[in-house]
Amino acid sequence: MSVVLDVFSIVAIVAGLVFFLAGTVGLLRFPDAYTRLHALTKADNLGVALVVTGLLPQMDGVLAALKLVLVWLLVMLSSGAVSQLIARSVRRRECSE
Amino acid sequence: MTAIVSLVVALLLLWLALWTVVARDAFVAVAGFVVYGLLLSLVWVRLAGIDVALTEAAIGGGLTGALLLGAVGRLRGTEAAAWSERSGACTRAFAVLLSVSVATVLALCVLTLPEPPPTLAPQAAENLAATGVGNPITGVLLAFRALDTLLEAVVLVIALIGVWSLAPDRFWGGRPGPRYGADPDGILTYLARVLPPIGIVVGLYLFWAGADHPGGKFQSATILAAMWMLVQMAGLSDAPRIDSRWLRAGIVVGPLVFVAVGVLGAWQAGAFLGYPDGWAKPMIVVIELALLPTLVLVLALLLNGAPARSADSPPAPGETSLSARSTRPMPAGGTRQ
Amino acid sequence: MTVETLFALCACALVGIGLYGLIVQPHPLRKLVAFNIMGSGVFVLFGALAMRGAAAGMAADPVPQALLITAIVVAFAATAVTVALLLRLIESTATASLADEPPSGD
Amino acid sequence: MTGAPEGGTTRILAVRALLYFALWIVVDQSAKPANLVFGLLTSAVATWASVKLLPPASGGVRLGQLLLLLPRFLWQSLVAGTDVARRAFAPQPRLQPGFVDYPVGLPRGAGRNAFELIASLMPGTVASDGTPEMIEFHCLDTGQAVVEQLAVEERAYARALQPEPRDG
Repeated sequence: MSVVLDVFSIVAIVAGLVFFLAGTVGLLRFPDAYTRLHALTKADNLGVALVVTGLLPQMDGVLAALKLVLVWLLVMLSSGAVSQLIARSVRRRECSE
Repeated sequence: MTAIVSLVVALLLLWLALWTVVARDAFVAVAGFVVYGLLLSLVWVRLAGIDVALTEAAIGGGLTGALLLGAVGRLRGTEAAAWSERSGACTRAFAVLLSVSVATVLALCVLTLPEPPPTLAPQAAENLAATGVGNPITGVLLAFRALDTLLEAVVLVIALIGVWSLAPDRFWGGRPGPRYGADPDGILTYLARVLPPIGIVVGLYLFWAGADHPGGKFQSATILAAMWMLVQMAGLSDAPRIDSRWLRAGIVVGPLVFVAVGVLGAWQAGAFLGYPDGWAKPMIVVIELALLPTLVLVLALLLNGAPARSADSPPAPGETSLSARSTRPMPAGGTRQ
Repeated sequence: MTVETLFALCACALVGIGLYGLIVQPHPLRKLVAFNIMGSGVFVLFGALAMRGAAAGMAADPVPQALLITAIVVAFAATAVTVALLLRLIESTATASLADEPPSGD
Repeated sequence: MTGAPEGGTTRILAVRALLYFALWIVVDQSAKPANLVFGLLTSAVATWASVKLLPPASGGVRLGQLLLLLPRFLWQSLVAGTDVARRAFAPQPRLQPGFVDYPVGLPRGAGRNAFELIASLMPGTVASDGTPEMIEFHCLDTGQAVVEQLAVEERAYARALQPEPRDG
């Protein structure tokens, strides 16, 4: 049973890392600030989600697992809000120029 | 494996430091410095200093970064002039020579350090039980080297007085910084409404956990101060007048209680800041509780800066002092490319 | 090489890099950033020495580590005072130059 | 978990206090009595702050309905992430970026902010600006049916909101 869980963890975390890589590649390759924001928020969110999912079976206890989920929720709250703030500030600067 | 991770972290740190120092644009340099601070907390984790890592991430990277970013915005106009005063090739060559020599001498000292290394860990471990706290760092900060921590709190208050004293006379007693007027229905305001209660729970947890686990009043105070700054930047509450009584009382309460406990120790335990037998833990809790408001206020107000407007003439609500944020008419119509 | 030696040597290089920036960069804010990097080099060196002192079941000597927390907080306070001074300098002289010249205005 | 639309202020406050205390327990993870007492104090402070910052009168949320949104949200995150990753790794990133105005039904306020937040994490959209009647989204691919997709999301989301006073 524990082998199955370990394999699950490894697969999920590696998949999460692939999405982090995708976010970084997108950040470097996409043409402007907005599209880079898409790359960062969406790919990295999925990356964090997968890493958290992969770590869940490794935690001892439900509370510790909930703490990890809490981290994921806070990351989403901040990335969702900050991406909007950046998008808005870029938009206003473009329009006032 | 872990050795490779350490090596990669060390190389990245050096590269970032170099980049930060030589970057042409001041904003780029400060952004690099913030990332440098985060990487530095990884270094602290590798050096077995979780408490230091938390402090570095919160204060070294976070607060200092916010302070410098604010300054960059206001110093933008002076950058080009300063760049023209750039030192010549001769000075730069001399600087390289000097820096390399200093680094080399330091490195030679590191490589010839005495064996076995001197340490106070056994003494700390031996006497920790007497303090009643489980985290040795907290034990050092509030029992073995309590005088350092008292002086540190005093230094913070003096620094704040120093910053305030730079206010022009006409603004003395006024409010620091610009009055922020973010969009009341914008996402920043939403964040400032939703996040602070969560930040309060996490911050107070760090405070409470500091007795037995990594954490403590400095890290906690940083989170609470950050929440207060978020509320200010969203325009939900204004920066306080620096002549208000409650503010000044909150700023000095920590050091005053600390000194009072110290005097009590001189009377009861025979030494300034000595704790009577069995009373160490409650005394430490009292000091920490009194220091928390002082630290929150001082850290946030240091970030706010010197008073820059009089208290009795608040600008119209919604007015923003960030000149770059001009509102624009909203173009109508569907998709634009 | 042990972790603490690696980071101690890295810290020496950080001090050098910070010192270089402190001398070469003309803008006071850049000098401040460079000085902070130099300071962090000193901190890391001290932290590496703390880890060398690991004993009695502790992963590092807690006394230098506690002093490091104090140091980081005091460094922030000093940086805040410097930034305030700098902003005041620009407000009253309209320049951030540190060159030797008679101050203009105010 | 349905709070009353009006006169339920106490109820909303109780729910919030309970949530903050649950947060404390998750973060603290020890059942020491002293920690629990300090946790109660902490959640009281947090509730006080939340009353100051987000008065309960501005409308509540049906927590049960919100939980029903969760699987949908997780699926959308998965789609969003893979979509961006596919484009990032493509030999020629096929993007058709542009702005789309979405006529929004939700009134301005916390409820709409939360919708913007969720929509910014959905595939292909980031909120970039807005007026009282509409939200401007930046889209990765304007060739997709963005407005229709957002309308579906908004309907699902609006069910989780209690009717709130439309005072902006």
